[in-house]
Amino acid sequence: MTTLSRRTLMGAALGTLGAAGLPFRAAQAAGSMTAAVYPGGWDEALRAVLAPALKQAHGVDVAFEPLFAVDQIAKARAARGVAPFDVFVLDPGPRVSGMDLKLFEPFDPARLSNRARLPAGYSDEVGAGVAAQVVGIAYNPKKVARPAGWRDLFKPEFAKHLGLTGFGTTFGTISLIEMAKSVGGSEADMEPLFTELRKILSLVPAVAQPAAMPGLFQQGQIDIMYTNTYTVTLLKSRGVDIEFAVPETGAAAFGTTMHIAKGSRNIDAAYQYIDTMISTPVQAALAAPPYSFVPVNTEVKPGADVPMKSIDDLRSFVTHDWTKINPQRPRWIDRFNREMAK
Amino acid sequence: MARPLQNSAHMLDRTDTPAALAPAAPAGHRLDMDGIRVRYGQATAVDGVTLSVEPGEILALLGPSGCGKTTLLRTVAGFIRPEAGRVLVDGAPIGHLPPGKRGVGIVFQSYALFPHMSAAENVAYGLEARGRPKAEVIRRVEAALAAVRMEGFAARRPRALSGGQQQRVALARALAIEPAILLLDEPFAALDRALRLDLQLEIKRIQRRFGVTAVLVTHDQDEAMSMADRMAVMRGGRVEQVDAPATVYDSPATPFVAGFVGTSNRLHGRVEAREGADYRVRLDVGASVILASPRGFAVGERVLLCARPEHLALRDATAETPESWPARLRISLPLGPALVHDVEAGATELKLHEARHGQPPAPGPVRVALLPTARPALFPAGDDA
Amino acid sequence: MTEQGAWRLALPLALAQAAFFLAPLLLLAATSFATDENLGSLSLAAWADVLGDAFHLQAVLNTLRLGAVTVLATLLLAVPLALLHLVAGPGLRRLILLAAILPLLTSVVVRTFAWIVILGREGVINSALLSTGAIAAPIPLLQTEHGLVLALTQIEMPLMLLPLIAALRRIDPALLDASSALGASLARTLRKVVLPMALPGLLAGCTLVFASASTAFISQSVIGGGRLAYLPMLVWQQAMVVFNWPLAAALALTLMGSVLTVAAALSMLGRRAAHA
Amino acid sequence: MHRLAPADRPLALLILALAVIALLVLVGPVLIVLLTSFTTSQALRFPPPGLTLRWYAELFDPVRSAQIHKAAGNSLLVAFCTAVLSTAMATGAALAIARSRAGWARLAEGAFLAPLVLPGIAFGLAALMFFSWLRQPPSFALLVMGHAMIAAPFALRTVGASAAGLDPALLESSASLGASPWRTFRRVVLPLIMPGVASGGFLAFISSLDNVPVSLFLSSAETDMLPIRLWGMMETSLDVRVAAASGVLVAVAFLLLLLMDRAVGLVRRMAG
Repeated sequence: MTTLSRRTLMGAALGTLGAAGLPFRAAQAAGSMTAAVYPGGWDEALRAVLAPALKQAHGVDVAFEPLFAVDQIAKARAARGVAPFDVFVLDPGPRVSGMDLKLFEPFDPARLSNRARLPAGYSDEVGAGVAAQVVGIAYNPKKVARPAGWRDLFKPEFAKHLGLTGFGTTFGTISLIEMAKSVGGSEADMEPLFTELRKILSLVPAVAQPAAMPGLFQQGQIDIMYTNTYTVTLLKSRGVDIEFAVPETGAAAFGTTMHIAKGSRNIDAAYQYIDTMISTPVQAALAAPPYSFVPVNTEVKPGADVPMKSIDDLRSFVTHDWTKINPQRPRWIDRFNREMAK
Repeated sequence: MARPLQNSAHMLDRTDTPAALAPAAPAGHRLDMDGIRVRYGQATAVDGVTLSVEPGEILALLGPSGCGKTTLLRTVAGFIRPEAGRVLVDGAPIGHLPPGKRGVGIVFQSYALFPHMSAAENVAYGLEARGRPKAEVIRRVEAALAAVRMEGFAARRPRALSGGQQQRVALARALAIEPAILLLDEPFAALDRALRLDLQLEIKRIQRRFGVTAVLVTHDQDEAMSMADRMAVMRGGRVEQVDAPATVYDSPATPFVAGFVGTSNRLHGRVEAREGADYRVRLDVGASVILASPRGFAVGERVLLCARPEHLALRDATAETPESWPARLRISLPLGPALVHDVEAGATELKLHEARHGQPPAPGPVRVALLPTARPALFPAGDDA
Repeated sequence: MTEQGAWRLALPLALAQAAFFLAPLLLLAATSFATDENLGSLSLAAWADVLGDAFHLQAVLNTLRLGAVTVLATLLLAVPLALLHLVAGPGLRRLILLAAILPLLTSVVVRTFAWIVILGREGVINSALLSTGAIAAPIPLLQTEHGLVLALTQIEMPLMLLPLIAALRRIDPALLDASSALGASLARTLRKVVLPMALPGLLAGCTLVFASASTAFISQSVIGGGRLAYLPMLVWQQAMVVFNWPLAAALALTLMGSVLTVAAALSMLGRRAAHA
Repeated sequence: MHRLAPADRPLALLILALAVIALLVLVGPVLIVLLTSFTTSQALRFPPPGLTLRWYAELFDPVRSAQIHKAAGNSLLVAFCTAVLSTAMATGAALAIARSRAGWARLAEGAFLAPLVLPGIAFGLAALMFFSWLRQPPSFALLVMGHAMIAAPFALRTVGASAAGLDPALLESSASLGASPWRTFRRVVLPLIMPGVASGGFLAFISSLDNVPVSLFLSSAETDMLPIRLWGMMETSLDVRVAAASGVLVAVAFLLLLLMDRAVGLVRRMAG
């Protein structure tokens, strides 16, 4: 069946609904675009800060589609070349998946006017870094002592308050790798992690979806979890008893990147969108409360809740090579499932 | 053939008041069923029925359940497409017409009144569907309700009406569209016995007044007898006899008809001799009777005699005559002005019907005789299928 | 609308289901037999991974067991409530029906939060039990199968109650009086009169609850947590995180097949009961 | 229960106790959500330290909750279209099934109800894969069709119950009185099955409004759906407006339910 005849077929089937002038026709006019955005805080922040700035600077209207990183990849992949949105926002893991699956348009950093304000290595041929995330341990100071590092999480007094989440997210994967390292493992050898996890598993009060962790934490089901500074700041601002602990081995950091979706018909607008995102006023506004993003623009100072003075500090943080991690992740995910299963 | 069935005059308009009942109405339309056959899968429900209904006549389709009478009615109405045969009104075939264009009014067994509409709305339904002007609809609804004496109930929903009242509304609804043919599908089945006779008379009166040709489906012989001008007795998809009710009763065409219409005492016997136009029959119960019959029988042939309860009489046990036979009275029940005797003669059970005089006789030995005036039906024994 | 032509009325739904439901399913099925989602080449690897793997088979069993246990739990609560409805006056009847519909009106998103609140270590149930001294330390409820079943019982109960109440309403109250007048005990009346008449509704409810509970992805993953392996969660993970679509498709079809088998068995049971 | 024999009392008490527990289980969580929505705390929290209406005020704030309003508008429009479309299709199918005694009707009914037992997440994924294969980007029409597939069986069940109770003689009666099929449908069939249609439409509406798995795959930037937005808000920030939104949804749905109940006996119908 040719593409044309399939289209004709569907056109007939959807004729009444689609052609009837109902709303939500994809906006393809010049000066408009759609961007994926993480649901929740990111969604709110980018709508409040980035969208008006973009409109003002370039006259571009942006529609946001709230999707987690993995959902963006899955959706783009299922769409087979029909870009469901113009710009991705991704963590390193999904970013590597996206590269492997060739979901991105080639990226020319030279088209970013703010490129000079990014640290070296924050823009490349697939996309540009737009924010950073710092991962460490969050705890409830009213319930438990401050954990010194990843190793402490295996101690019974901490383990009985710990909420575990698996390799499904970037911060989960990073944390579990760091926990593995603390008990003698490495990115190449996760066996010590699973051995130690098995010992404390009966004490652990929750093994949950990453998305469920904030709720579990605030309702007192768990008092320790690994997460990023952004979540801690957000929950703290909402009156949750939560503090961020930088592990003795150092917090882990990773960049959040934006990419132009393959097949996008709004490439110019997409560049303008990313460029505006890393511009100094936008980065500064996003770094301030209530959003408290970790900025990547060298002219912007990180907020008080972030354990760093400037973007240069990120170099001292623990980072990971996702091209090595990604091929192993399906196996780890499967292994985690099986180890956790009662 | 576009509009074969509309009555030329507005019947209802002329009979606005119940007082305008009296004279017989205009001649109705003729209905013909010609060789109709209907099959459901393997089963033949109607097997080549040919029947005519004269203008203004009521024809009853009578028979046990499953005999095909309702199927035949639904074929006339247009709900069933026959495998073979034609339905004609005034000589014009109507097989190609949908039910609504056949000029057929139907009163269903359940009345099928629309529960969400008032009586008046129900009656107006068919007129509105025909696109009649509003004023005419109102006028005719009033007239139709008046004709069935339901003027005061126009605004009521069917649920607020009694069974008899619902039936009247259903009749008014069917008549309001001035049908050429009125079909009545067991219209009294859901009614109390006491109500039935009144309504039967009422319907007959209205039918006469409108001069509408009617087909009545029923399994109740009394209903058919009291309502119909002629009745067609059906069995297994075929018509066994079509005649005036009295003829069917007095001269049943088959033992089945004899048994189904009225009560029939079945006595087996053998033709002993021919005596002029009559036959002398030796009954198995031990009597010898002389009978007239339009059929021809050979001497020595086995026959079946179907005698009505009123054809037989009780005699004293001691009064031995050749044309009576011994029996035993089991019980006598008074039934209004009559007495019904339950009698056994050997293995044969008999029912007798006599006028009641004084006390019923005591159970015990008796003799049973065929009244000399009686004309019981005589059939070849093999007919008793 | 003759009887012969009536089937045409079913055409819109039939065509829509063929185009928007059946066709996607067929593609899903085809994907499960391929090496990748582009249907590159034929492979049984995904099915071998589902059917030849103890963990995946265990997940199938877990999922079916969850459905079955939820059915039993809803029965335990829904049947008494339906009986109360049967003997209640009009006011209480209405109240029961409104309560029965209420869970349908609550967003699944917030419902799950409510159950975290109820089942948590410092949640409603534990607080209540602790304050009455029934327990000395919080008992684990969240992230256990018990807790998940309890939550699903609330979420799915309307699906059991509504058909059950509909079936019970057809019982003539005179039958109950007749039964007790004949000297039958309450238990006997329930077993011999009410149960047989309620059976079709009961089985319809069981089918719906089973299907819904065993596929309740959000409740399973948020309330049940990562220690309980159920098929919907695995389908999601393989499709959305691991991007192994053939395996996701095979798991999804396995889930569908298992649920359909049970639903068909229940429906057959229902038909046999109806004829008995 | 006045006619209970003494021997029956323990069983009756047990039934009563279980029924009361059932009511608690049904209503409790909803009450908790409603109570939470009035909390004075900054995040979803139970028990609430104090009660306030501020989250409702914030929810209705046209600026701060503009995205929620847009998503709610989208969801309501999709749910409305879904309800109309799926109920219309289900009504046709229910009438066809009710009017036919043939074997295919039973089979068809089973097939029509099949989506009830399909995990939504699998259907969402399959639908997206299929439509991408047809080179159809997610659109409003596809989203509605996807929702309608899930909603139609719910509608079919309630409309089917009404249609089964329709006396065929009424249809024949209407036909014999000269009404066209369309007139028969409009004047006789529809008024009589209306309660079932309304209940089916209500169920379809609710099931679409609350759908996460299908929306997750088939919605797009233009069709941001309420449950997905609430999901994101709850997960990342425990935003109390989620509870307030839920409170509003329950209140509105409940009001609608009561109104429709008055009109067509909806509550009773939903049990059939």
